[in-house]
Amino acid sequence: MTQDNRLSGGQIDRTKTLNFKFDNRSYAAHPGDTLASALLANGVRLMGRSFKYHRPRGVLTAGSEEPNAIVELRSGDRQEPNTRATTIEMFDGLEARSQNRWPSLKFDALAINDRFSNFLSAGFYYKTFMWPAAFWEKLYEPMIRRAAGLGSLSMQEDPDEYDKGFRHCDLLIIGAGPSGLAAALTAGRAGSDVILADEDFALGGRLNSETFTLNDRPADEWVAQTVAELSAMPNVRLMPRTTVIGAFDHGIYGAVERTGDHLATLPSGKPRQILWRIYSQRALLCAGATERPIAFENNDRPGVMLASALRTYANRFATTAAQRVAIFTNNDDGHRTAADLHNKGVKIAAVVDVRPDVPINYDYEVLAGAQVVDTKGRLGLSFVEVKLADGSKRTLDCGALGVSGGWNPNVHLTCHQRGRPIWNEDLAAFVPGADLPPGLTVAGAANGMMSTHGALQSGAQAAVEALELGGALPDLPKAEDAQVSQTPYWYVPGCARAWLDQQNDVTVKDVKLSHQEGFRSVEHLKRYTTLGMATDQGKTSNMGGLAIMAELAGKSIPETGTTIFRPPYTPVSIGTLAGRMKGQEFHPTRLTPSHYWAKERGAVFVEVGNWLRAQWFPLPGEMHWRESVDREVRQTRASVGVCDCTTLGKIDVQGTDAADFLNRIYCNGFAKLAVGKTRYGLMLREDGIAMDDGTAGRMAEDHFVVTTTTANAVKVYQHMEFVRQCLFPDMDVQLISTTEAWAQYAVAGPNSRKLLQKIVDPEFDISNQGFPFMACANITVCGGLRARLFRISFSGELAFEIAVPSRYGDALMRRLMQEGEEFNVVPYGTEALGVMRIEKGHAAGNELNGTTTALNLGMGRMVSKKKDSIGSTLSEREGLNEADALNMVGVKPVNSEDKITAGAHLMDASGPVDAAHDQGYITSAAFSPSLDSHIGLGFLKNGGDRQGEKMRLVSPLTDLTVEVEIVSAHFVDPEGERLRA
Amino acid sequence: MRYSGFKVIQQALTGHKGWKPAWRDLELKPHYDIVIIGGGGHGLATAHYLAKIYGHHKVAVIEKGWIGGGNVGRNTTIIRSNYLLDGNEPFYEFSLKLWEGLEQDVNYNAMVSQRGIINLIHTDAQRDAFTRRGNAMILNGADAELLDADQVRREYPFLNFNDARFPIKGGLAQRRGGTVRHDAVAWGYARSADSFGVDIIQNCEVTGFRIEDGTCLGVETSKGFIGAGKVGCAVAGNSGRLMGMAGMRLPIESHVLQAFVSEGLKPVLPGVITFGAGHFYVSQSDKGGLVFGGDLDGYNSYAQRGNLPVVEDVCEGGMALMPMIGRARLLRMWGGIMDMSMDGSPIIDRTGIDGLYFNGGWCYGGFKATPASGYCFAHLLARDEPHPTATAYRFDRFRTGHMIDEKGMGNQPNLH
Amino acid sequence: MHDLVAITALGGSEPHVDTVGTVTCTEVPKVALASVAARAGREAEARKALEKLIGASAPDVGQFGGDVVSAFWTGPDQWMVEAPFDTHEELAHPTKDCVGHTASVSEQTDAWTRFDLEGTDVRAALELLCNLNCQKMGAGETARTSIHHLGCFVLCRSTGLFSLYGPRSSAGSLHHAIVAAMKSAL
Amino acid sequence: MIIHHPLLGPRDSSEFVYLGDASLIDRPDWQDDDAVTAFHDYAYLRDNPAGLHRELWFHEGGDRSWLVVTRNTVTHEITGVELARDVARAQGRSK
Repeated sequence: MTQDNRLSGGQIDRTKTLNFKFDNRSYAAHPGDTLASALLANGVRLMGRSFKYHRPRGVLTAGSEEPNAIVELRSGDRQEPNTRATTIEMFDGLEARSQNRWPSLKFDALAINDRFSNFLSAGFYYKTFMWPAAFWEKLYEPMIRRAAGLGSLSMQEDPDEYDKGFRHCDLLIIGAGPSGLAAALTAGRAGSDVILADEDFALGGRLNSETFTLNDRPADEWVAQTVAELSAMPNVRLMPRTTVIGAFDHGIYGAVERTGDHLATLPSGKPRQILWRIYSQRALLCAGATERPIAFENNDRPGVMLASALRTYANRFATTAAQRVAIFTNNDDGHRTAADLHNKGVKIAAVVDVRPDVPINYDYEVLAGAQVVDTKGRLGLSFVEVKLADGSKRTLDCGALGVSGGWNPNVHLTCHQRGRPIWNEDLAAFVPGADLPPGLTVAGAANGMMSTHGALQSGAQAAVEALELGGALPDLPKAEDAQVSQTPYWYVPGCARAWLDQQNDVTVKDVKLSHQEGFRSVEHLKRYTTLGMATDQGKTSNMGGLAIMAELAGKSIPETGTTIFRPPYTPVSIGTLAGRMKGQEFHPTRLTPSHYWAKERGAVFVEVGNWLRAQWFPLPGEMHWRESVDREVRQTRASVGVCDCTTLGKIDVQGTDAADFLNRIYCNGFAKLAVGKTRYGLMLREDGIAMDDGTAGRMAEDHFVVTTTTANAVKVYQHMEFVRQCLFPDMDVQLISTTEAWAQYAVAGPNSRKLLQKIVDPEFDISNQGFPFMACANITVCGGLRARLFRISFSGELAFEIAVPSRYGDALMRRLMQEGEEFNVVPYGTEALGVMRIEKGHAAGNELNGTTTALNLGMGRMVSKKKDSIGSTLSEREGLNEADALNMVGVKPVNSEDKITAGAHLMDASGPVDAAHDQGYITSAAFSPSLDSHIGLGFLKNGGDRQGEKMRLVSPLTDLTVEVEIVSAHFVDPEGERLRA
Repeated sequence: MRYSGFKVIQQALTGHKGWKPAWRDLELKPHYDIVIIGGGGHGLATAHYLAKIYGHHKVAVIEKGWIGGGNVGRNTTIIRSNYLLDGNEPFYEFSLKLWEGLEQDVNYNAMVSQRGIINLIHTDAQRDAFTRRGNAMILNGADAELLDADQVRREYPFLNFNDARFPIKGGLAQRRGGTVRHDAVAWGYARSADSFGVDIIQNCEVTGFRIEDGTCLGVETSKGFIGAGKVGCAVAGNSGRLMGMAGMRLPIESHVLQAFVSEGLKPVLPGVITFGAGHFYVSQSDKGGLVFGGDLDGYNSYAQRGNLPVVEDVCEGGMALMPMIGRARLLRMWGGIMDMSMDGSPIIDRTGIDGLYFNGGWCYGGFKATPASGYCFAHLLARDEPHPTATAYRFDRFRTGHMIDEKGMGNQPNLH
Repeated sequence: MHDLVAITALGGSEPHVDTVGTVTCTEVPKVALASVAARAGREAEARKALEKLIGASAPDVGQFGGDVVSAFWTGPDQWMVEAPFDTHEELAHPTKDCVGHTASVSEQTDAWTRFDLEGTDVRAALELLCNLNCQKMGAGETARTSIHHLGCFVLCRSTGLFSLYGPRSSAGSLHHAIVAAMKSAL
Repeated sequence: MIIHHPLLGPRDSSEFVYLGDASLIDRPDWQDDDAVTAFHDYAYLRDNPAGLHRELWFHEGGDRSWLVVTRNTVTHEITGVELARDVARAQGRSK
């Protein structure tokens, strides 16, 4: 198809032709086109369907405010719904499809809704679909959901990469129109660090759309020369294709740079878009203004456009929407469009101006004091009906109608910190108010400076003020300085189905109904009618609705209020906001020192927070994980096993007050712990609830090594720093995390000492006498490598934990395996670790669940009353010390075949099973190879006194009821003889 | 006027001339039996149940702005009763049952949609905890279902089952959970309360309480003094400020929670999903927008707006869970004020001042609680004793050590 | 002399090297680290002792300095001492000997993994990694910041050479983030 | 948000971890009669002002200092930042 609607001139590169497809039909375009301009050039006006009534829709604007021409861009896993044709930069091979229509754009079955529109008035659904109650989910809602929605997702993973970055500047200039360019020139020449961002791919803003001159030369010459000067400045960064989406606290702006959307395919490793966090000392909003429409009957037909958009398409994109065009305006700007189109050879059917006193024009007809009262044409405009000043009607034959209701300053970012714009009578529009985001100022049309001269001057002036630059303004080009005043004209009297929000199908009638039913505040209006809730965020519709509501309420517009704008300025791809943190990179992965060795051993890994830990080490022939885990447990208890426990938090606590400090941190005493000894410690939160537990080894008078659980390492460190800096600032204590510095392995089992003796250097006596239970020391291994040794046991066996610098952890593990062969050493993972600690009755994360006290955990007596420690006071509250408080207990099935389920609840042996009779719950459960039975730990009301009691364990969720016996939590070696062996 | 399909057709044929305002526009009376401060979901629901269940008609709801303009108008519309603790579960299950009959009760279609909610499981410890919770739900008469990974996959094949950093190992489902058209809840309760003669007064801001020897006699407002037999406060987000006027310090911090809506999309999400390994939960509205949210910004704020780091954090969670939404666009974001209590659970209780009652501290769980909160607050106001399902929501539970701490985070509100 | 063989944070026996465009990212395992934190009331003595150790004045906020043994500021009255691994593997000992009871010392060598980014356009990659204004960072400046959700130290050794210290256990994730940023920016 | 760290200058708030009201520095004496009440008020009651708020932030991603930040909870404007340790000492806290 040929580009019948191409005009002369413009900023497109006719030397190259790009081919693209819309709804599977091929068309030609040129570099510099947008999808919308290319479609218009090819004579395509129908581009979409509206949300509710599925009315035919054509392009309304030439920018990011577009409500109508939204399409599905690209295909396959790159399909991008709801993309504005007006902002899609043309590339060769572009594919787009219209959306929200079936079976086709020209014939859309759901257009039937339009016939019944009278029954689908605003908020109708709140009043019906209530009977029968059950029908909502089954019938009505699915119906509504299917009809609703716009574009569709590919349902496949987005294959593209996204980046995020940070940039810093003295002045961020938002918008590269006349005021933005003048500001950049001023600040740039003064040597300030400047970022100039514009959402368009061509800098220049409105100057690209106008025919008037700067210094008596075409405006684009000045733009080109200015951009050239700016890009030569090392202190100025030009960011085209970059939308500043939000003004956040303290001068931080979010900006999305579309680095790849204009390319057919992305170079490898390059992102599709980048989210920039711009840290600005000052910011200047030069976002220009948006033309507003006038509402009249059937003003939504394809071909009805904003007059300024027609002008942009003609002047910048060398395109007209039709060969015969009419203009409907209430201000002089509309006439400018007529003149430009006429000069490009487009036939002007007439200019319809609501003002009675407008000069006639000799090139084309001007109908003063007239209004457009209706339009005709099935899938696009063919006629407009005009009511003339004398009341008579006249029909104009035209394929496009340019509508101009005046201009609204783009104040959006000024509202992002809840600032309210103020009403300007001369412009009959909202302009930025006084309460702007700190550091932000506004210039140009965004600040109500509608003339080009005003824009240039105010931009330069604003830069000078923002940066407190001395001296005069740079020489700015001579430009038009037409006085702009706008008299409000929102809708043609008597219209009803006159569209305000063209995407959501909100008409003047709907606003009237909203008022009639008492939804009169702006917020109620928006919510009740969905006005301004569409993907264009009401950029072209909110004002009209507000004005009509004001009129109905007999109030002024400012009295009626304004809806405040929130980020983002235009919608942002969720992928962009996520950046690289997705898939495996969602969170950093922490690997243990023995990870690579474990991988060679074919370990199965499990996520523990950000850590990857070996869960078990399957051997060939083992079919089920239980086989591996049972073996690891049996072998460890029978001989010796090794487990990487590096993930436990380690904190070096040093200083002359270190012992005293630990006394405050732990609820039990530490002051008297001897050097060379380790002690178990329980940490409470200030509210008296158990926070974390671990051991603290005293390496020297003034040096402790504290361990925390893997999960709480960070939290505990923070807490310790809080206590150190905020509560006891004069204590001589220094803290530093050494979690990653040391590879730490548990060596457990009756032969653990024998194994260690083979690697610990001979000068260190680790016999039971020389190195008894709970001893700790700095030693050397394997011929002089510094190491730390602790005789502590989580498994209940004779056990040690040995630590060496992390880089040697891999080698040490291999050495232990090799030296341990004679003992049939076994590596064990987190599952076996868990089984053994349950067998031993050690509390862990499932028991320290943030609601349990020392009393619940069976350590009530540990809470020293003789000293001040965090949480000791509030732990005394009666609610935490009731007679039937939960106590930790062991649970065994009466029939050893039966399974214990963590999360099951305990009920009396007989009687009802319900919440009122709930006695407790299971926190941890496992199969115990040592007892050859399932076992569990849990909390039971007054459990301390209920050993031997038979109860029912119920899990209705998993459909299980088991008869169980309450036993001691210490299933294995309750006297602790093994670990002292 | 009763709403019905028939009414809609009849009005359509007569040019919609007959629709009346959903609630009357009224002048204040000098005195009411009960004045409810706060024209949000909870306040309006309280008025509805006071009138309909407890027969109190001399009731006013006063609202400093427009009704429904607070958190009931800005939330992620989720309803559920998947709580763990005895102090909570019966209350939230009561609320869910009230949701199930809401439309017929108030004759307004709030689009209560029991499309189901799934809390995803990523670790064995999480499965244990969710098993305990699911059992607690069932023991309290609610519904719960434990799903394995394959069952989740069958319902949500597009979740990240391929290269997830934290693989999905299952989920805890509550089929009766779902979503509700949030604005309609406020409007429906308002219209119903109005029909029972309750006065709804908008743009009427409380400036103080009139308290004489330990008794509250009424409230000073921007429209003058209003005498009241009893005053009930339900001003989510402003509890601290309001009760401060009565000289009270609360176990509450006000924080900002952001929420997000995407552009309209054809249906992809049948129900509600909560990501168990990141801060992200999502559903899809009937209009097609993905409605999603995550964690608090984390700092005290009354600004009703948040900052980028949390926006990014939430979207990272979204992409980690559903890599297919990369090209869907975030359309709107907003921040609401959450009255975060010290144990993450609410307060519905008398105050130390006779005639002054408090309802607040809903954290970010207030919306789903709206019907039960209104019902129980009405019960407390009418009978001067707590409703059986809300006996634990007392001010003094922190003093006595009877906290209701679902998450086990202790006295740090921004962690709940 | 012990006979255990070390591996690098990325799990190799040799350091990992990646080059994209003009920038090279090199894994640097041959460095020893020890933290120094002044004891309460003995800050001045600790500074003096540290000066002896590094042969330069104790680095001020956000600075680093020294010679073969150098130090960078990590917090109020806290520093990280840095030295070549081969000659100073047990750096914590001489450091402790030097500061005595004026400061607490902890071995930090393997708590960290180091990557050196070198090349003319190195800053283009850095602005995708961290929020520091690296354009303005001068030689001798250091700061701790967050990279890919990891707490890292950034040291500007010269306009074209930056050292990044990140947590050793996350070396793989950090390395992935750095290389991805290089590919994207260069 | 940007917090002007007294030592490090402007730093992005995302490097910090928030705790809450700076009154958490004023930990009661465990030996006071009615210490339980004092600790209850300390641990659970808040002024929660709409306006200036002194609050504790921890520079987790930085120098590990606890800071007392004076911030307006309505505008987010930050008008003061001090090292919590100095504040604690000034309020008479010691060992």
